[in-house]
Amino acid sequence: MIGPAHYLGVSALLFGLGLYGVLTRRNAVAILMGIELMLNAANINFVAFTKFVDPTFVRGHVAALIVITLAACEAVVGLALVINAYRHLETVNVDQVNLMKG
Amino acid sequence: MPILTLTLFLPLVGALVLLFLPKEDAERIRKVTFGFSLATFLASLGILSRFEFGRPGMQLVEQAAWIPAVGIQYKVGVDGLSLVLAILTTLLTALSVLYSFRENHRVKEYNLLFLLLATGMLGVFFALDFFLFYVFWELTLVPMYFLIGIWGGPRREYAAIKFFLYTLVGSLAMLLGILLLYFHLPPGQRTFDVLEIIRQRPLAGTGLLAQLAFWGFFLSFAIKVPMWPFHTWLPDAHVEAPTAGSVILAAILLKLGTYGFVRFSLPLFPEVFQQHAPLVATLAVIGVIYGALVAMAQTDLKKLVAYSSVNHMGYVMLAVAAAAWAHGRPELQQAAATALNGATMEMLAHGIITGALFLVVGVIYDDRTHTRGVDDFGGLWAVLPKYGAVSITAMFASLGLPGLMGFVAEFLIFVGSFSIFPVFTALAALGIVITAAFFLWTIQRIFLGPTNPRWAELPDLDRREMWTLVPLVVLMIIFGVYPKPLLDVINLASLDVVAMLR
Amino acid sequence: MNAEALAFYALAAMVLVGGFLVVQSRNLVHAAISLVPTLLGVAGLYVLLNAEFVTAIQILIYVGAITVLILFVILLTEGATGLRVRQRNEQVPLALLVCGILVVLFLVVLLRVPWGPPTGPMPAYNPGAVGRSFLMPYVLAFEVTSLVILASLVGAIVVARREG
Amino acid sequence: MAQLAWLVPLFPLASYAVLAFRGRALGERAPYVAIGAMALSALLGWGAFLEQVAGAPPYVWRAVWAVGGERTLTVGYTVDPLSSITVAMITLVGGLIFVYSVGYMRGDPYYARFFAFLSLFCAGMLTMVLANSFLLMLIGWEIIGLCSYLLIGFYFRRRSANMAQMKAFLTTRVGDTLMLVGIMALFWQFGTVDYHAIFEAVREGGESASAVVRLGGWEVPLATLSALLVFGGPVGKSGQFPLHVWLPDAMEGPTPVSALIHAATMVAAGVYLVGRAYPLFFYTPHHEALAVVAWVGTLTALLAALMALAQDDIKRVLAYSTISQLGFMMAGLGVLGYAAGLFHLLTHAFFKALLFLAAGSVIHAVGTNNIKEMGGLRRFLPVTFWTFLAGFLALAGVFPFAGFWSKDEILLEAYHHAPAVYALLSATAFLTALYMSRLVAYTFFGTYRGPAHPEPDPWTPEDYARAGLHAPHHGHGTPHESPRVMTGPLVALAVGSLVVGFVGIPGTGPEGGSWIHHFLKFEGFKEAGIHAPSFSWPLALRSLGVALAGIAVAWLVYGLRAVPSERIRAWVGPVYPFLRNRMYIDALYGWVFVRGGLLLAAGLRWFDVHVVDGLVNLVGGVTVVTSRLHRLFDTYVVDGLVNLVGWVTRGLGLLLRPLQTGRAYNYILVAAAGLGLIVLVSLWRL
Amino acid sequence: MGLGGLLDALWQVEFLRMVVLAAVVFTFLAVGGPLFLVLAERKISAWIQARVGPKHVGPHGILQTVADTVKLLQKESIVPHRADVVLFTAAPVLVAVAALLDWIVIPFAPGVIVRDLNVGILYFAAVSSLTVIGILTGGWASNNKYSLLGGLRSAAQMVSYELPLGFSLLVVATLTGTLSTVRIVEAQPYPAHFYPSVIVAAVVFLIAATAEANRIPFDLPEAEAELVAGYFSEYTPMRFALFQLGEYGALLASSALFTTLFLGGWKGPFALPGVGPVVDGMVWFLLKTYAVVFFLMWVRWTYPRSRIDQLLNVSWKILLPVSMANLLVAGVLVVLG
Repeated sequence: MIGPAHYLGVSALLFGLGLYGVLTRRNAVAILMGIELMLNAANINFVAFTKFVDPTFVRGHVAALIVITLAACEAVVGLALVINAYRHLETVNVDQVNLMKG
Repeated sequence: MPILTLTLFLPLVGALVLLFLPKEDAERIRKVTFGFSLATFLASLGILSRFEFGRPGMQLVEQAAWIPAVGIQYKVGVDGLSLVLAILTTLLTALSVLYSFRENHRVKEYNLLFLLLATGMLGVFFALDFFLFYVFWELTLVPMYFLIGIWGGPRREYAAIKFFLYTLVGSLAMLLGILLLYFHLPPGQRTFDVLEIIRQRPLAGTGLLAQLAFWGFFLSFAIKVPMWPFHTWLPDAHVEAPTAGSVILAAILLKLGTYGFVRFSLPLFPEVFQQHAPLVATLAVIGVIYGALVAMAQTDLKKLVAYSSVNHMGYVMLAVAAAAWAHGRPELQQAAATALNGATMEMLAHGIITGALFLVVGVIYDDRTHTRGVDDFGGLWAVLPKYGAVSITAMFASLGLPGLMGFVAEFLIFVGSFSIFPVFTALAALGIVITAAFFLWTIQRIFLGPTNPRWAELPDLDRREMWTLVPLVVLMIIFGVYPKPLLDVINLASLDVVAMLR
Repeated sequence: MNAEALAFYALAAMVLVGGFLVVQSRNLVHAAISLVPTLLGVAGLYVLLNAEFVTAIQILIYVGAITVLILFVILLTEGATGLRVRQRNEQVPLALLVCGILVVLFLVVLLRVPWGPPTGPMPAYNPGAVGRSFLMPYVLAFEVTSLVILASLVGAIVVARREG
Repeated sequence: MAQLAWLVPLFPLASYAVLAFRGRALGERAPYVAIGAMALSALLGWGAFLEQVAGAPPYVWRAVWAVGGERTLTVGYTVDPLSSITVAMITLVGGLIFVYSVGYMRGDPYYARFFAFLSLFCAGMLTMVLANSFLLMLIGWEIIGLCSYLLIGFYFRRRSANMAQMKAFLTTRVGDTLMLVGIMALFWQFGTVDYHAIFEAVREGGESASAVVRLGGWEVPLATLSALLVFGGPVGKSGQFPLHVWLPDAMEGPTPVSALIHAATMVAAGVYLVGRAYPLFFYTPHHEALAVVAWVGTLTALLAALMALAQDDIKRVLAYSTISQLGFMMAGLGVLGYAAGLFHLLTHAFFKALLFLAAGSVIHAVGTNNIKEMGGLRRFLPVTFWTFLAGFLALAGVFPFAGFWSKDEILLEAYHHAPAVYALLSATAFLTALYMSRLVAYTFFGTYRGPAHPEPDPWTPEDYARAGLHAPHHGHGTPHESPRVMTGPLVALAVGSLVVGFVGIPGTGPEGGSWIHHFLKFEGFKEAGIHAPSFSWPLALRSLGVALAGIAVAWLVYGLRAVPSERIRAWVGPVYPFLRNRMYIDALYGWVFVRGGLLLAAGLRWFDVHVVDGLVNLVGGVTVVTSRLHRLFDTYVVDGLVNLVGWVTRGLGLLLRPLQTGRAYNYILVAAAGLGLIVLVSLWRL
Repeated sequence: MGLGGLLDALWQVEFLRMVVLAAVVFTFLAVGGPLFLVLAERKISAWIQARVGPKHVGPHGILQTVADTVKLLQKESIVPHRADVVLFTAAPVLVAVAALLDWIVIPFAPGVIVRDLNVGILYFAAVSSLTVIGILTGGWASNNKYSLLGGLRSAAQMVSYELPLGFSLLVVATLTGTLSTVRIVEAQPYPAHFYPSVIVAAVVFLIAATAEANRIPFDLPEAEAELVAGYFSEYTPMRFALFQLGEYGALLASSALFTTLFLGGWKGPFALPGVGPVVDGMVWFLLKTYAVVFFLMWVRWTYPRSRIDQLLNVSWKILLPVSMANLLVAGVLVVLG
């Protein structure tokens, strides 16, 4: 029988993958994708909790939906920045964008 | 209607109003300042009218929590002693503001500082909370420092700094005293309330600590009085200060010291003060004789009057020392009360007379001759009859001619202190002769003898100068002839202090 | 192995493999495209978790909008052309270590927690339930999210607009 | 009438006020204000006096003037035989002098100011006389001191006048201070300044009266000490021995001033005070204080008489004679001659004022004070001559004149109580007659010599211009008699100095004694069993003989030049210059006190500036030096430390700098590691 | 869709039913789809342009489409040089699958529906957004500048028209109170006072649907004149056929949905005699759907092609605000109603 553990396991793995993506990718867009993965992992947890722990008010779903919308917004703004960066700095590789170096 | 607080902060309000006036409009600034100082004087008369003469102890007490955590409160009150001095302050502030109408160098700051000074002084007399007292005590220093420092004579910086540092050192010692008192109160009731501390007398049996606190207060007040060894700042400050500034300095600021002795030192440390009363008396007598003699040797008129202040203040300190000696000796209580009456009276008399003298010096120095050398004049009585009459009356009042205020004060002091310190008082009496000598010599050199051709056409007193000098002369005569009403007020305050000494 | 477990494992595999491709694939467009199966896999998981509404929204927004957007951006920026550029930065081993530890920790924590039985029945018609809970207890969250959308909308336009 | 007595001093005070403010406007009419006021006072004064003569009880009025603790300082006035008769004398003599000075001072630029000060003086004098508390007495006392200062220095243009007035005031001031200490002692003893209270206490002789004060080794009964201290005032004011130096110089003032102040009233104030405070002196253990008074008086009289002989200035001779007569009065009081001393005070007021005024009219006529430059004036100034002669006879103590009766009374008392004093006093009487005759001889007899160098006009033309007058021209032909306004008072005073004496004729009063003895009796004598000696004619004749002898000798030396004064002068050798220079006492005082004081003052000033101020500046200097040291220490040590700290921080900074790579993903890695750590820790603790 | 139901038994039955229905629907599509529509399109366009259209193959050219398909099948499928092979092949499949998935929620007749999802029309919108990805991948994978641009343009067009479509769906959902297609059909005919909002929603839906299907006047992506054949210019026969399948599938699906939402689905004005409710529903449903198809084709061949900026402006500046306002009006009507 599929219990909550299974879902949480999948989400943990997905989160790890996302994090790995974020940490290692040089391209800003790739990092964004990594972030999307992490967010999805979170959503899985949310929805899983709604089903297995506390279905009243489908709080998990509400949270998941909000996370999805916010992810959308975040992606929009992130990509807008990327485009702007690309237009000004001619590059989207994160490690070349280090004007704030100490 | 908190009349005390109103009077206290009226000058401050005036100062604020001044801020808004344009700097160039000197005429309006002067009128506004004079208006406010006059208003403060009327307010102080208002306090007088509200003051119940029969009742001893503090009256019209206004109280408000200020920093309750530490026991500091805004508490003001007035008794015979402080009321009389307050009225003196407001009167002289008004007159000096009127006199400094002719000052046209940075008029706005000048008047601003004066009003600030007025609040400071009134605050010292009204404050019934040590912290408040200390705040106002320091407040009086700053304006005077600037008055001397900016509008003073050639060596003004030196004089201003010396004055400021000297008094500051003193006040720090006093702060030490205050704190000692404060921290010896039982932990529960820690307060800066003067009456409370006097009632509890926290340092009563503490031997060394009481000594320390006493000497702390003594140093601060002695410098302010000034008593003999600490007086050297006075002549410099006076010589360099502008006329109105030195009037206030002599007439009021010196009284802060003596007021401090009577209000704080006597009630707070009776045993210690009694122990050192002979020493204080000796210093006082030295002050009297030394002051008179050195005054005689002066060539600068202002320095001469300054040293005469040292002389007169010596008398006051003699009376205070006598009162201190009467602690625990019931048979001397009456004499102590008389001495204290004399001391307060002398404070008033000296305030009015020396105030007038400095104005007198100012009149010939500021507008007319620009020289203060006593020997540069001669035969002015013929040239300036009105001016001559006024200044000779003031000088005679200063040397204690009966029928004028000076005599009343000195007589009371002598009568009071003689029964306590016969020898010292006798010596001090010698001071009268010397005072008479140097004043007469001054009169002779300035007013009598052949007229110095340089001053042949000097203009006599104009209306404004008359208005500053004549009221003081009239006061000298009134209180000289019939001082009873004034003394009744003062007597109650002295009895209070004496009662505390028993 | 009943159908549900089967479906779960299939979807989980789809998600994880997709995820791996997104992270590992050298070609950026490949990564973007492989994002689609991952998201659809997640949508499938939602279906297993009886969250139809969330599934629909997941597909509509994540797959339909965000992935398209990412593709657009990749095509607009040199990402698409500069294929030969080194995609990996220098902290791969370290990152691998950290992610591994983290995943292990999460698993330990999540598995150790004793998940009790659900507190109540799952509402049948849950889009309505979601709608109601959005507008009753969580109306504030709903309003704030709308504000965020507005702000990011305007922000993105302003940032990305070509000057002049 | 007694109740209104308090108005007596107020009238002249009012006239002073009027003259002080409106003086210049009144111009010529100024003196009439003063004279009017004086007349009013005289009216009241004589009214009270006649009431007292008719035996009215003494009237006392008291008021609280100041309060000290429970003790009060009272002021008030008493009308009793002594005060009323003195008031009567002052108002009468004062009035006459006022009238005289109208003439004498006419044309003076400060005419109004002169009369203002005179009125103020009378006010002060009358207050002092009427006062019944030491305090009020002191106030009156100092006011007359002030007026004497102002009037002596009336011709303030002259330096000598300035010096004289200051000398006068300071010397009297010394006396006043002693008196003040005396009053303080009394207040200490009795807690009040009121005469009657103190005299009662002294009479009872309670324990406070017999207190003893250890003053440096020898015991001094407090009563005697305070009495002598109080006596200090009269010594100063009445020019008794140590403090007499100012009186001769006081002649710088205009003659009416000398007449009024330095003859009749002010100098008499001292004697009056001793009389008034007689119980103080009397109730000292076996009257020690009175003995002192007597001897001081006698000594002063003798010395003054001697010095008078050697003076050439007419006013200075009279000044010395006044000192000597005052010495007489003090001696009289000292030898228990209470009535005698005071009687002489009254009579002396009349004839000495007369002599001064006459001298004034002489000076007015001749223009110089030096008697050697006069002579033979009896022809030019007949009235002045005859009145001067009357005054001279009274002063010398020739029979019908007042001086004889009062001086004889003193000699009588002295003969009974202190024979030594009697001897000296007789010698003084002889000398008095001698120098007065010399004066008369030089001034009125012989040939008129004319002024060698006339007195310079005291006022500058500018003063006249200021007063709107024109400077008087000084054409001095032959001296001419003074106008009637001056000679009138002279005649009145001459009559007075004759008539006043009759009061002392024995038999005029009840029980055979003289009226004055009855009127001015001191109760204390009755209790102490001292009764006034009856008038003995042989003694009186002996004193008359002495006087006549004096005149005869003078006539011989100066009149007939039988023994020319030059030879005597040569014969006496150094004595003459000794006397001429006032026995060098002035010089002594000049050196010791004046120059000494100035020197001390200068020394102290130097001390003050260099030592005390030096100390302060030293403190300043030391701080400056330490601050310089401090600066060195500061730059190398403290600063060094600060730099060190700076260096360390910078080093650390460099160390940490690489952490900030600027690459976002480094930071996220660190964040993730951190997250892991947190979870680890929470797990580990779970 | 209670797929994860508690009991396995129940689970088994439901699963089987769904699979059978899906099979039936997909075959109908494969047949009724491109084969019929292509032919119909060419016939109608000919009719509109007063020409005959294909009539040689089979009676009246009916078998023309079959002939074309056979022709396509035997053509060689070539892959452009250095194109991304995986994506190149995946793109057409994605588009076709997306088109097919639409049909799951369309109710042919009462009870005849593959799966009555209670998120119905929302699922339709979600699935239709999948095609965008397909087009994009296709465009990019063919490594051809024109196809890339064509792909981007069509993606932009479809994305911008998705919004008005979504809003009109929302209007319907608001009016009927449910997302499930079956319940929507049952809720029709709408009460009279809903009509203004419904009509507007219908018009918006139609315009948005034609845009979604890249049909004239919005068929810019493969506008011959400018971009040769748009995103599938590089695709050879078989993949091209799939694209065609996808395109026509989408057209058919949208018109089917239009009928379900606005024309009352399987409800005919009068019950056909002699047949059961299922057949009756089916007949009415198909009649209406094909009427809509006809209308769309009619529109295609009468309107000129619009410029890309006009196209986008219409969507963002006209349709979107109108549909939003309409949604508001619908809400008000529901509250008042």
